[in-house]
Amino acid sequence: MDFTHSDDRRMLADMAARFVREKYTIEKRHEFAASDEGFSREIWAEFAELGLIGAMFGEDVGGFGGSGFDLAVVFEELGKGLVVEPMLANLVAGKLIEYAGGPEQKLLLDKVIGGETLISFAHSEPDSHYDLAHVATRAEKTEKGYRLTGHKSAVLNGDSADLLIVSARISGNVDDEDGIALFLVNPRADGVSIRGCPTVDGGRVGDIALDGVEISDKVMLGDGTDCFAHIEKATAAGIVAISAEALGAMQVATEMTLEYLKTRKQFGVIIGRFQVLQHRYAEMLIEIEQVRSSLINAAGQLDGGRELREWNVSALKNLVGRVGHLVAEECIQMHGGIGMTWEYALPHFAKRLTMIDHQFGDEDYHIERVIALSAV
Amino acid sequence: MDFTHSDDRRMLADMAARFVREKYTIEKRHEFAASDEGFSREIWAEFAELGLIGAMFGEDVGGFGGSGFDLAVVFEELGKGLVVEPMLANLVAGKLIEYAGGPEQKLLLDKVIGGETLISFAHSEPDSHYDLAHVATRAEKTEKGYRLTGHKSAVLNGDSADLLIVSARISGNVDDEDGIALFLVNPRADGVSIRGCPTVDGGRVGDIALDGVEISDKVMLGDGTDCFAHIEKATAAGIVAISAEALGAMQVATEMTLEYLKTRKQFGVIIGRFQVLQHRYAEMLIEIEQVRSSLINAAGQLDGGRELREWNVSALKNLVGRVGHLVAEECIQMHGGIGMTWEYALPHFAKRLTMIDHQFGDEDYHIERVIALSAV
Amino acid sequence: MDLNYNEEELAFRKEVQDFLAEKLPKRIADKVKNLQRLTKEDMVEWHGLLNDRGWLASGWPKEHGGADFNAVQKNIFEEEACKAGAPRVVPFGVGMLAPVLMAFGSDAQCAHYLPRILDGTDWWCQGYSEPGAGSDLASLKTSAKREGDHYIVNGQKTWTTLGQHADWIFCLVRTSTEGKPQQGISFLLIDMATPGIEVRPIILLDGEHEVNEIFFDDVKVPVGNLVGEENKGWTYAKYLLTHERTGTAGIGFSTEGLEQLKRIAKLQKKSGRPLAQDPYFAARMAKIEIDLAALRTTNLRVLQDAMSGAASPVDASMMKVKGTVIRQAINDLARRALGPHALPFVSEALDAGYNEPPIGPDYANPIASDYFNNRKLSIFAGSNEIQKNIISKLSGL
Amino acid sequence: MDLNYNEEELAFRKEVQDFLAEKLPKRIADKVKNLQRLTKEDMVEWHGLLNDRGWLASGWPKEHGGADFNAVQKNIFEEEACKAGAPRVVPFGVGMLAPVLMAFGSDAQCAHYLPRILDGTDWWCQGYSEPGAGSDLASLKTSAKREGDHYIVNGQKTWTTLGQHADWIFCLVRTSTEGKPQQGISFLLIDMATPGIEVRPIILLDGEHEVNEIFFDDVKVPVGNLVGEENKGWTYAKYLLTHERTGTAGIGFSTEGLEQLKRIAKLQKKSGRPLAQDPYFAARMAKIEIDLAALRTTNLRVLQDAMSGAASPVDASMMKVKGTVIRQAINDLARRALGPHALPFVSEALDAGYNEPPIGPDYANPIASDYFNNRKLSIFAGSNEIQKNIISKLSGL
Repeated sequence: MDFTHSDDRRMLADMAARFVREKYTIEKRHEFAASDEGFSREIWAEFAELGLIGAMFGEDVGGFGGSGFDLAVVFEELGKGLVVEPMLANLVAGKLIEYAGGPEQKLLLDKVIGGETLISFAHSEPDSHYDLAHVATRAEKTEKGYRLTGHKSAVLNGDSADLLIVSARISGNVDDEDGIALFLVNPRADGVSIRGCPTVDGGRVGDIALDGVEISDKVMLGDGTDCFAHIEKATAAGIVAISAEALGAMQVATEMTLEYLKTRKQFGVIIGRFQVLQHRYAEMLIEIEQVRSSLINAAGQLDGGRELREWNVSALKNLVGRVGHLVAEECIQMHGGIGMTWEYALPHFAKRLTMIDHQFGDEDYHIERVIALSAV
Repeated sequence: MDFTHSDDRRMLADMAARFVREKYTIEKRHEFAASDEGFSREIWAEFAELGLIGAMFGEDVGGFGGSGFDLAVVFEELGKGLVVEPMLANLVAGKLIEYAGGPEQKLLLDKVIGGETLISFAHSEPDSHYDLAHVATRAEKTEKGYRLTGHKSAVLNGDSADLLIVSARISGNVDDEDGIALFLVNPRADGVSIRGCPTVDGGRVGDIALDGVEISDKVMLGDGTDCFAHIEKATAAGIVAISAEALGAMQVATEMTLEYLKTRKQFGVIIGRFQVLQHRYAEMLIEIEQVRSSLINAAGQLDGGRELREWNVSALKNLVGRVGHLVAEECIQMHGGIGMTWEYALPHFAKRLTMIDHQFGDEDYHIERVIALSAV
Repeated sequence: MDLNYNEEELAFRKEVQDFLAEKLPKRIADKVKNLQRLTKEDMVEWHGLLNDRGWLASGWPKEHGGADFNAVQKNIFEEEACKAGAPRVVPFGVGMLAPVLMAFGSDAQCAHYLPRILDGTDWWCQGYSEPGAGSDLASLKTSAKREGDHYIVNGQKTWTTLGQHADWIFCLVRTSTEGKPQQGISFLLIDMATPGIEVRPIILLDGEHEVNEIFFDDVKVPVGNLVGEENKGWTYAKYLLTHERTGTAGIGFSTEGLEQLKRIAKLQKKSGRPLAQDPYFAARMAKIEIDLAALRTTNLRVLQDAMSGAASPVDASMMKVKGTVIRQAINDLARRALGPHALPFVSEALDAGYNEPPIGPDYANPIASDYFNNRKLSIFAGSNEIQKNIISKLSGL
Repeated sequence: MDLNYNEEELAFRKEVQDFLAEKLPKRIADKVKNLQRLTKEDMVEWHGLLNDRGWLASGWPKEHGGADFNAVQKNIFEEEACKAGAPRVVPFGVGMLAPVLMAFGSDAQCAHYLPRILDGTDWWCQGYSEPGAGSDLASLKTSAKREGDHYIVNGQKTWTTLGQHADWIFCLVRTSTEGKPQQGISFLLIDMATPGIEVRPIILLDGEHEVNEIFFDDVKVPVGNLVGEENKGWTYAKYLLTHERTGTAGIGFSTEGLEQLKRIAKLQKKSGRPLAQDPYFAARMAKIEIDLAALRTTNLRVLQDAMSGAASPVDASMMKVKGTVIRQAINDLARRALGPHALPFVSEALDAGYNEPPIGPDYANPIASDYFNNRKLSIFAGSNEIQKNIISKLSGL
C-alpha cells in the first residue's frame, strides 16, 4: 500500500500545475471561452508540446502514461484553472480508439497526441439522458459501407472536432447494449450538419444531425462488436478525469472562500469568526477529502476488471455530484453578493462544479448504478 | 379561511393541556410505562371522565367530536406529556367500528368512550412492513362462521385489549386490497395467544398468534366488504393523531433545548451564544412550523374525499418522519452528554419522536405513497 | 378552523383571474413563462395596465390611489399573477419608497411623488447597500454634507437592482458620524439626472445585467429631498424592512416553478420512461411539493395573523428562509431534470425576436442560468444567515 | 501509488485471522455480533487471550511487553477483530494511561503499573469529565490539596465509562488555582478502594449502565501516585488526546455494521420483495457504502502519513467527524430497516442465557436501542462540534 505518486507522475502534475498557474489567468480563460471555438488553439499546441495530451494515453499507442492516476493528476490541475481546452473530448474519443481501434486506426492517436487532430465522441442523443446504451442513430448496411441517420446532442467540443467518433446501431432496440458500432466520421462529410453552442459554464458543445451520411466499411472502429464495453470503459476514463477536474475546482473554490472569510468584515468582525461559517467550511473540507479518496479508489481500478472499476467509478461520480453541489452552493452563499458577480472568479468555479453533474451521469444516475453493481 | 379553533375545541385543548401539565409528570409516566400493562388504568378512567376519549368520535356513535382537528388538539397535548395510555390504539380501532360497524356494533363504542372496554386493531403482520394491504391471516368459512389462522405483530397495546379487531383475508392474494375482512375477536378465545412486550420508547405492543380461532358470523365488522377502505381511513386518523403527538413532543424537546442552551456554560460562555447552535435551533423551529401547517392540511381533509385526504396524510407523515428525526437527533446533540441520560426527560421525547416513524409508515413509505397519489 | 376561502375571497380571485385573462398581454406573459428577458417597456406597460385597474399600488390606501388589498387579497393576487405569467411589479417605488413617504414624508412629498409613481413618470431604485455594507447596513459610508440649501453627496452604492432604468433613487446616507452608526443616517431622495452620478453595470454570474453600482461625486441634492428628520433614516429603513418582508416567501413563484418542473419531468426521459416516474427524481419533487404545501398554509396563517395584527417578525424571517430554500430547490431540480440538455446556453435566445430553432428541448435554454441567478435569493434581502440569527434571537437565544 | 497491501501486510492479516479463528471464544463473538451485553469476565477473558499472544498492548514498544504494531498493522488488526466479532479492547489502561506513564511517569511507576495492566490485575478507568466540564475540560474543579505525603481529593467526575468495574482511576485534578485554568491541573492515580470514593451509575437513554459518576470525599492519595510534575497534567492529557485520536474513525465497526445492515435489508420485506431492492432504501445504503469506501481510503492515507510522521491533527478531527457520522447513519438505517419490528424491546434478551423466543426477527431486539446508544459517538471523545472548531481553526480560520 502506497499513496505517494511516482517521481514521473509528480513531475507531470507539477508541470500541469505550473502551466495553469503561470499561463492561465481567469481573464484569459474567459477570453478563450468567448472565442468562436471556445478555446485557444495555441494553448492546445502547448499542451501537446508539454506532453499533457500524451499523458492521457498508453505507450502502445504513442502516449506516455494513460493510467487512471495520470488522468487524475493532470485533470486536477486543469480544474484549478477552469481550463476550457478540449482535453476531455479528446481523452474520451482517444480512449475509444485506444481500446477499440484496429492497428491502423490507432495511428490516428499520433496526431491527437501531437495536437494536430481534434477528436470527439458523438454519442449522447436527445432522449439519452445519461444512458450509455441509448442509441437511436441507425447505421444501415449499404453496398459500399453504411448509411448513418440520427441526431447527436451535447457533443463535447463537437463543433471544432476534425474527426468524430459516432455511435450508431447496427442491430437491436434503442436501449440495447448489444448492436452498437462506432464509426470514424468526417464532420465535413455530406449529410453531417453541426451547430455549435456555448455551455453555461464556459465550454462548447455541438448538436449534430446525421442525415443519411454515407461512409465506407473501413471507418468502422475495430471490428464492430463489443462496442458497448468500450464505450463504458472510455466513459469511466472520462469520469475519473472530470472528477479530478472537480476536485481541482473544489480546492480553488474553498481556498478563495477561506481567503474571503479571513478578510471580509461584517458588523465590525472578520466573518471567518462566525462559527456557522467555520463549521460549514469544515464540512466542505471533510467532503473534499472524501472526494480525493474516492478518486484514488476509482483511478486505481480504471484498468482493472469491469465490476470493481464500474462500482468505484460510479461511486466516485455520485460523490462528486453531491460534494460538487455542496461546495458550489456553499461557496457562493458564504461569499454573499460578490460571489454572484461575473467579474469575480469564484462563481465560475461554482458553475463548472454544478455542471459537471450533467456530464457522464448525475448523482441519481450513479447511485442507481452503484446499487445495480452491488447487487451483482 | 380561518385558522382559529372554535371555542369548544379550544376548551378541549386546554383541558387536555391542563391534565398533562398538572397530573402527568415524567416520573409518573416512567412508572406507568414500567407497569405490567404499560399504562395506568386510573389515568385512563380520568381520560374517559374528561371526555377525551369521546372527543375522538362523532356524535352519531356517542362521541363529542371526532374531526381531524379534535384528534389534533388532544394528541398534541398528549405528546407534550409522552402519555403512554392506549389512546392511539383505541382511536384507530374505534374509528374502524365507527366507519365499518353495523348499528349494534357501534354501540360497543359507548363502553370504549366510557373507558370500560379497551380495544385495539390487530392488523400488522411479520412481513407487512407498512403495507396496509398485506394480510396473510386467513379467515376460512366454517359452518358456524369463520376460522382465523395467522400471526399479528406489534399490535398497539394488544396485550391489554378487551377486544381485538382482527383483519383477515377471506379471498385474494396476500397483498390484495380486496378480500380483507375485519372481525371482533375476544382475546381470551381459544386459539388466541398473546405475548406482551415493552417498546423501546415506553409503550407496549402485543404479538398475537391466531391458531384456528373459531368465531361466529356475527363478529364480522359490517358486511365484510370494502374493509381496505375503512382500514385506510382509520389509519389516516391514526396518522393525524400520531403526527399531532409528534408536534407536541417536538415543541417540548425544543423548549427543553432552548432552556439548556440559555443556561449551560462552556468555555465560560453560555452555549446559546454559539452561532452554530443558534442556527441549528432556528432550523428546527422552521421545520416545526412546517409540521404544524402540514397537520392542519391533513386534519382538515380527514373527513374529505379519499385522494385529497390520503395525499395530505401521507405528506404529513413524511414530513413528521423527516422533522422528527432532525429534532430528535439535534436536541440530543445540542444537549451533549446530559441528553443521553435516562434521568433527564429530553431523550425520552427524542426516542418517541424517532419511533413515531415506525408506526403507520415511515418517511420512505409515505414519499412513495405521495408520488403514487400525485400521479393519479 | 376552515381551510376554504370564503365567498368574498373567491369572488375576488375570480375578479383577478378575469382581469389577467383580459389585460395581461400574451407577449409579456410568454416571456415570463419562458424565462426570457423583460425590457423596461414591458414592465412599464404592465404597470400602466395595473394602474388603469387601480391595482398597481396594491397595498396603498385608497386616498392615495391604491387598491388597499388586505393580506389575503394580496396573496390571492400574487398567486394568480404568477400563474398567469404576469411580471412582478417592480417594488422600489410602489412597495418600498411609498410606504416610507406616507409614514414619514411631508404632505408635499406625498402629493408630488406618489402620483408620479402610479403613472410611471418616475422609476425608482434603492440606494442602501454599499461595497463594505451588505447585510451590515448600518456601517454605510456614503456621506451627505449640508451646504446651504443642499446636501453634497459622496460615496458609492451597490447591488442597485434595475438602477439602469431609474429616474430617481432613494438613499440611506450618513449625515453624522456621532453616536452609534445607526444614529447618523438620513433618508434622501436623489434625482438620477443630477451631475456627478455615474451608474456602472454589475454583470452577475449568469451574464445578466440586473444590478448596478452607483457612484456619487459631489452630487448636489436639495434639502427639500430629505424625508422626515435628519439622522432618523435608520428608523425609516427599518420600518421599510418590516414592510418588505411580507410576501418574501415567494409562494406564487414556487408554485409556478413546481408546475413547470412537473411538465419538464414528464417530457424528459430516463431509461425510456418519463423522468417523473424515476423513483429518485419523483421523490425529490414530492418532498418539495410536501414542503411547499406546508409553507403555503404557514403563509396563510401568517397572513391571518398579520391581518389581526398578531404577526411576529420571526414569522417573516422563517418565511424568507424556507421560501427561498424551496424556490432554490425547485430551480435545482429543473436543472437536474434536463440532464445533458442543461449545458447549452444561448444568451441571445433570452431576447424576444430570437428566431433560431432551440438546441435541445425548447424549455431548456434558460433553466441552468435561472438556477444560478436565483442563488441570490438566499443572499439578498437579508441573507438566510441573518434571518436565522434573527429567528434564534427572537426565540430567546 | 499502489492500493494493494504488500506481502508482509497480507501475511500479517493472515496471522491475525488465524489467531482470531483459533482463540476468540465463539460465545463471546456471538454476543458481540448480536449486540448483547458483555460481562466484565468476558472482557477480562479476551484481554487475557490477547495478552497470551503478545497483542493486548498493540501500540506499546516490545520492551514493555507490547506488540509494537505500526499504524497499518493496527488498522488490519482492527478490521479483522471487528469482522470476527472480537470485543473492543477496553482502552483505559492499555491505550490511555500507559502511553502517559511511558512518556511522563517514573520508571518505578512503569515497572509497577504496566505489567498489572497486561495481566489484568488492574482495571483502569478515566477521570477527566466533570458535571460542569465536558468538552471544556480545563474548567475542571476536582481538587487535590497536598497534606504531608498525601493529596486530599474532593470533587466529582462523570461519564466514567465502565468505572463500575475499575480497580484504579487516573484523574485530572486541580492542584492550583493560579494562572490560566490549564496551568493548575495534575495527573493523579487513585486506588478505587480508597475510603471516600463512591461510584454511582448513570443510566443512559437506552437503559444501559455503561457510565458512572464518581464522588471523592476527602480521599487520601499518596503523593507517589502523581504522574510527572505537579500542575503539568494538562500537557499529559493533551498528549493522550492526540494519542487517542488515531483510529477514532471506527472503520471496522462501520464495515461490520454495514454488512449486518445488508443482511437485514435482504431479510426484511417491503411490498413483498426484499427491502434491499426498494429504491429508496437501497439508495440510502449505497450512499453510506460510497462514503465508507472513501473514508476507508482516507483512513489508510492518514495512517501512511502517521507512519511517516506527516499526520496532521486536522486529519484526526476529520476522521472523527466523518467516521461517527457514517457509523451513526448505519445504525439509523438498521433501525429504519426493521419497520414496525424496531418497536419491541426486551432488555433481558441482551443477556446471555435469555431463552424466550424472540419477538419479531431474531436480529431485531437490540437494533433501536443500539441506535440510541450510539448517539453518544458524536458527543463523547470531543464532540463533533468541537472537532469542526478544530478543523476550521487549523485550516486557517
